[in-house]
Amino acid sequence: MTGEIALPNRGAAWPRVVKWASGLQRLPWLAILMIAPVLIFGVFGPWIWPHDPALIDLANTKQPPAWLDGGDWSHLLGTDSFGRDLFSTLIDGARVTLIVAVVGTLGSALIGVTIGLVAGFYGGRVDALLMQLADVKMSIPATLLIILLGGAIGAGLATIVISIVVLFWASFARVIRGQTLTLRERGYVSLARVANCSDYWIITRHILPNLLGTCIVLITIQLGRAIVTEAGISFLGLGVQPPDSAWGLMVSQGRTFLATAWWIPAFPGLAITLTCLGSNLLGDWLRDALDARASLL
Amino acid sequence: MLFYFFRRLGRALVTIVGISVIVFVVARLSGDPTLQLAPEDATPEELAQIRSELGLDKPIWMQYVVFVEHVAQGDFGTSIRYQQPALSLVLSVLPATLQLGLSAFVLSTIVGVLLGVVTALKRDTWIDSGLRGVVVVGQAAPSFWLGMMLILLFSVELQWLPSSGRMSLAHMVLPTMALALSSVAVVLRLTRSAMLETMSADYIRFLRSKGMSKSLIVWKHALRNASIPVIAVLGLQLSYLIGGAVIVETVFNWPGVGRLMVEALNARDFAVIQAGALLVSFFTVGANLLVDLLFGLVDPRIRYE
Amino acid sequence: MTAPLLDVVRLKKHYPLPGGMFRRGPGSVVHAVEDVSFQVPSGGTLGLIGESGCGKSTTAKLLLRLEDVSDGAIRFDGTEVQRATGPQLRAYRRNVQAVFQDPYSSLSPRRRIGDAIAEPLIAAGELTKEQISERVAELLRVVGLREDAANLYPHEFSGGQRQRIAIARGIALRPRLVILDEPVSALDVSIRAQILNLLQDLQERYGLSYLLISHDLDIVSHMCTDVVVMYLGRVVEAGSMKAVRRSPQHPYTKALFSSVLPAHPDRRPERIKLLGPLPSPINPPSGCVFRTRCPHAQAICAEQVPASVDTGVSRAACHFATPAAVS
Amino acid sequence: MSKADAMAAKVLPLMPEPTPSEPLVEVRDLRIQLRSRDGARLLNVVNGVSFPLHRGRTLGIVGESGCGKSTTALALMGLLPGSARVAGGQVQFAGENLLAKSEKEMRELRGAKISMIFQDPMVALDPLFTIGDQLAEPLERHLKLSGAALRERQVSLLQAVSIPSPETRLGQYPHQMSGGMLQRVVGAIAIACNPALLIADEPTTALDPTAQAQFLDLLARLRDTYQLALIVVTHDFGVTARLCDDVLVMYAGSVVERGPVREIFDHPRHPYTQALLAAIPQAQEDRQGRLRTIEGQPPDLARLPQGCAFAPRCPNVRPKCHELPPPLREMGDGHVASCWRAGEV
Repeated sequence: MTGEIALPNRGAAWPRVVKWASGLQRLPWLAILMIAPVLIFGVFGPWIWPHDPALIDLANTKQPPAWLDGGDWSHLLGTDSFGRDLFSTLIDGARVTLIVAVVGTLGSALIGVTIGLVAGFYGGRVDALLMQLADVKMSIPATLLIILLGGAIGAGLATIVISIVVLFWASFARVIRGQTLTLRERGYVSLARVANCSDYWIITRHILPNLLGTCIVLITIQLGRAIVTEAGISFLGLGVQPPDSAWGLMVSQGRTFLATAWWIPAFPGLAITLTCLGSNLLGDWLRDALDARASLL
Repeated sequence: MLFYFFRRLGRALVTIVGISVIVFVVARLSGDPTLQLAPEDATPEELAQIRSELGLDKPIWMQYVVFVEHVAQGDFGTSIRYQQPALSLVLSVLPATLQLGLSAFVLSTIVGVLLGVVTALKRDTWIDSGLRGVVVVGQAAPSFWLGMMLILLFSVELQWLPSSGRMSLAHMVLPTMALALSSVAVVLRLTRSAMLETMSADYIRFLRSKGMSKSLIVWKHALRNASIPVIAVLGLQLSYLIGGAVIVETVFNWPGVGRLMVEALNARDFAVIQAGALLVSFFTVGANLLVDLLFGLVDPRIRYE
Repeated sequence: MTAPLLDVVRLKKHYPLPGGMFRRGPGSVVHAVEDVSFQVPSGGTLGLIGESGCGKSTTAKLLLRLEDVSDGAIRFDGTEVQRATGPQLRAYRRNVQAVFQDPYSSLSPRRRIGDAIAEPLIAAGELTKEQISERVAELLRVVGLREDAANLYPHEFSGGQRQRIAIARGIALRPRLVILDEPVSALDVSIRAQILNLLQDLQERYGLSYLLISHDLDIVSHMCTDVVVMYLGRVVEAGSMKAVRRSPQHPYTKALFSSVLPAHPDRRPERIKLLGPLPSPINPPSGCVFRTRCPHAQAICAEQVPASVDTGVSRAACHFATPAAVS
Repeated sequence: MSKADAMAAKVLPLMPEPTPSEPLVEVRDLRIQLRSRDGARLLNVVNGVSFPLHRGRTLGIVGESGCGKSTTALALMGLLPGSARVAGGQVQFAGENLLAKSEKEMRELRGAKISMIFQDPMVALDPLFTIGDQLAEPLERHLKLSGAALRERQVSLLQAVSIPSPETRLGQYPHQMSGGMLQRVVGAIAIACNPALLIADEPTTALDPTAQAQFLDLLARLRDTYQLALIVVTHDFGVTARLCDDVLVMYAGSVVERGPVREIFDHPRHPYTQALLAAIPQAQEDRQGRLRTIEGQPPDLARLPQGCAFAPRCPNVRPKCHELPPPLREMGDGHVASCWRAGEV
């Protein structure tokens, strides 16, 4: 019998703190900075807002942001046509935005990943049927699907969530199916079959763990898209209804004042853009980080 | 190639059937249209009368068959609001939507591909990161908000371009830009990564070992190969842009399907919504079929399948 | 003569061509494996050789029951298993394991080495946790790795070490037959010899039988007691390794062995050249499938499928093979 | 001479016989560094490679993966990847130092005077263009051929590499041909402009045995017909036995041994060469023992030992081997080896 083979060197032992600090430096701070507000506002809104967002002050309508002529520092971003503090309504609107984006994305991820996994793993007719369904979905322009759904179930929070799920499941399903197809052909999956492992074992021990990275990246990126989609739905008047507030609705309502009080539609839109941008950047960073890890594996 | 085409055609037909089922089912979900049509003081007998006139007393699959029969004959129902056939209403505004969607499509494809090639060739320089930075912001912004900001800048402040209506070519500039920007981002990113991948392919190295010039390698070989994954998403982009046009139209008062449908939505005018959704989807399917043909033209492996 | 451990009889695998509703007429199938018969002797090593597309890897998948058999029989220790399901299939797979070509794809990147080796043992459900980890440690030792390797992940090992791990896993259940599909093709020359020696050591130690699939004639010649030569999904020649190498009977086998690279510059062999390209397995040539490339083809080769003839050296499927004189 | 040879000789006039004393290629102390993936370190992937090569002769560069053999070949072509750079040495080609040439000057040479064949023919050709297109490119660029002359040359090139019905093949795409056939197309492209030096990097590794033997025959024939200087990079000693006049063995970026092919096979001086030769299962012999192995793992370029790189795996290592890297020493008959104990054996 051959002698023992030396095991690989696991790398020089860096002091823990140095490693931790250098890891910290490589985090995507810009992205985190963009996403953090929506999280903080969404969760802690009532403790943060400087004014009650519902407080109407008809004496102070359309007051410009603090740094412009006529602005004042008690209303940082100015006031809307009812004299409500824009910054406070923005914080208030973050809650709906956050709930809708998270629930919608997770819901579509759950459905899409399941469908993609089943289609990719079992293949054959199931696969053909599910992918045809995805094709049909992809062929109906998103806005039309939203309008159809909105027409059917009326406006409201549920409409937004359902629309997001209906719109997004297919992109999860496609990517996951593609990856499952490749993973299914890996040697270790065949070997697991030869070792008498059940489908359940193979899916949970061999396929899913290798899909996890992709899922995280997809969810992060779709979260941003969900916020933009929510804005679109609210803009069409199919989202939450006043007096509830959401960023998309604020843009929609502010449209009339574009020429006279541009800040009313501008800031909510900017908030949407930044949040979506942050989640895109975070998704890209995660993908690179996971890719780098995958290339090591 | 013919085989490939027929297979694609078959798939497109199945997709159209699928779309009709979905539109039909969702429209039925919206509740009983009888109540909308009937006068408020209608008796149960009168309601039943209307219902059987509409065929709503038949089983659901029969209703679907009737629905398909009507659609096949060009009968998409009558708009309650305008008391006109829904089809002619939609057809009268469809060209405006297609004009907007297609011009944004052409613009975003050309600009996206060109910038994608440039960023790939200038990888990791300031040109690369700068362009990608701009585009990534464009991708994140909702198109309708972007449209408003464009109006604010170019119509309100600078007064260079008109902000609403569809009178001249100048009217098209802002809506097209608002619509195209996010699509530019998608095409750029895809082209860039596809270019980077092909540039590291073995056949590119072999071309270099033949002494071929860099421009020939990039524009003849690499770009053509990189275009395959880009073409694969063009169909999706078109569907996305036509859908996006519907929202952007609202911002710019562009007289297209979008405005018609939003109005129909507010008036609960289902015939119009149904007709709009079906027609625009059919158009998308057709465009996708064209994209598939384009695939066959570029890739001999598909042609000889 | 003892009964063979594995007896494969007229095995067939046809794949329908992909296509939607506009499928071309009937008969559009890929004849991946066609009437393949051979035996793996107990305790011996059978080599399955042939060039890419000859059906040797498909045969391995059929034997492992990873693909469904279109027709024919697989008898393991006298029991037919080609359609076995449930407990019968489990019992079969307990005795037949595999090692694949690519050591990077054989181990899931996110599972520890110990878990990978333990997987067949856990699935068999016969041992306790402690027994399993003891067995894993023993297996690691047996293949020449340290016991604490069990806690590491695959990326911490080189290709050769991973192949050792794959082998440890392959013999974990003490199978009677191990199917080795190109086990060293992905490895460097110096590592190749280590793995081949290990396989031979294990064979002696546990009385394993091997089915070795390879395109490398040097390796097959070195390892095998018997050999089966495949061409375009069919067996063209089968016999004892030594005899076939010394005097191949089928013209394809001759060409194949004449293409072996010389072991010394002074021993450049006389090459037998094949004509034309490899035909498509969708429309294989009529009669003898090799006739389109055979230097000796005659009219009869296009008309009749040659029967397998006992030449005294081997069994060869050629119209011009000389049968052994009846003694 | 076969019909194909005669045909080829007609279209490709033979280059004038080179003066036998002057080598066409002379590589001197070539050193190449590669930036490690994290960018932190420079690895010496090629560490002082030298060899001469005459026209009509074949040099085999043998070694295992990561030994620097392919990098050496790419450096000769001026096609090193962006992460690699030449750290020293010279590549004299027909009296000029290639390493001093600009990318533009190299482009004029590549495909015209120096050509290369890569490992996997299935991915060496652009899948979207016909064989004819890709064969025409170097002819148009370097020889300025067009029209009927181009066509004629294309056909005769395919004939020169023994491809049947060349007219049909010119209009076909790569996916319509087998690997062996494609490698011959690659070969036709490589010799299209009548180069003086042909570099083949693992030219038959991706091919089946019969296609491999055929392609090696073809290479030998092309070399003899056109008096090519041929460099074959390979991991397989069988290829060198079949094709080469001289062999250069590399380990961890350095030359461990170089000499005439028979010398290397009959009297290998370096223990690494000896072990590699002994590790080949020999189909020609009847042997049922175990193979000789090289213990341990392939070297890690980032952690090379101070002395001889092979010392950790060497069966007859001495204390000195761990201290100083051995120089290449002349063993007679053009045979050199870098081992402290090379003289003892």
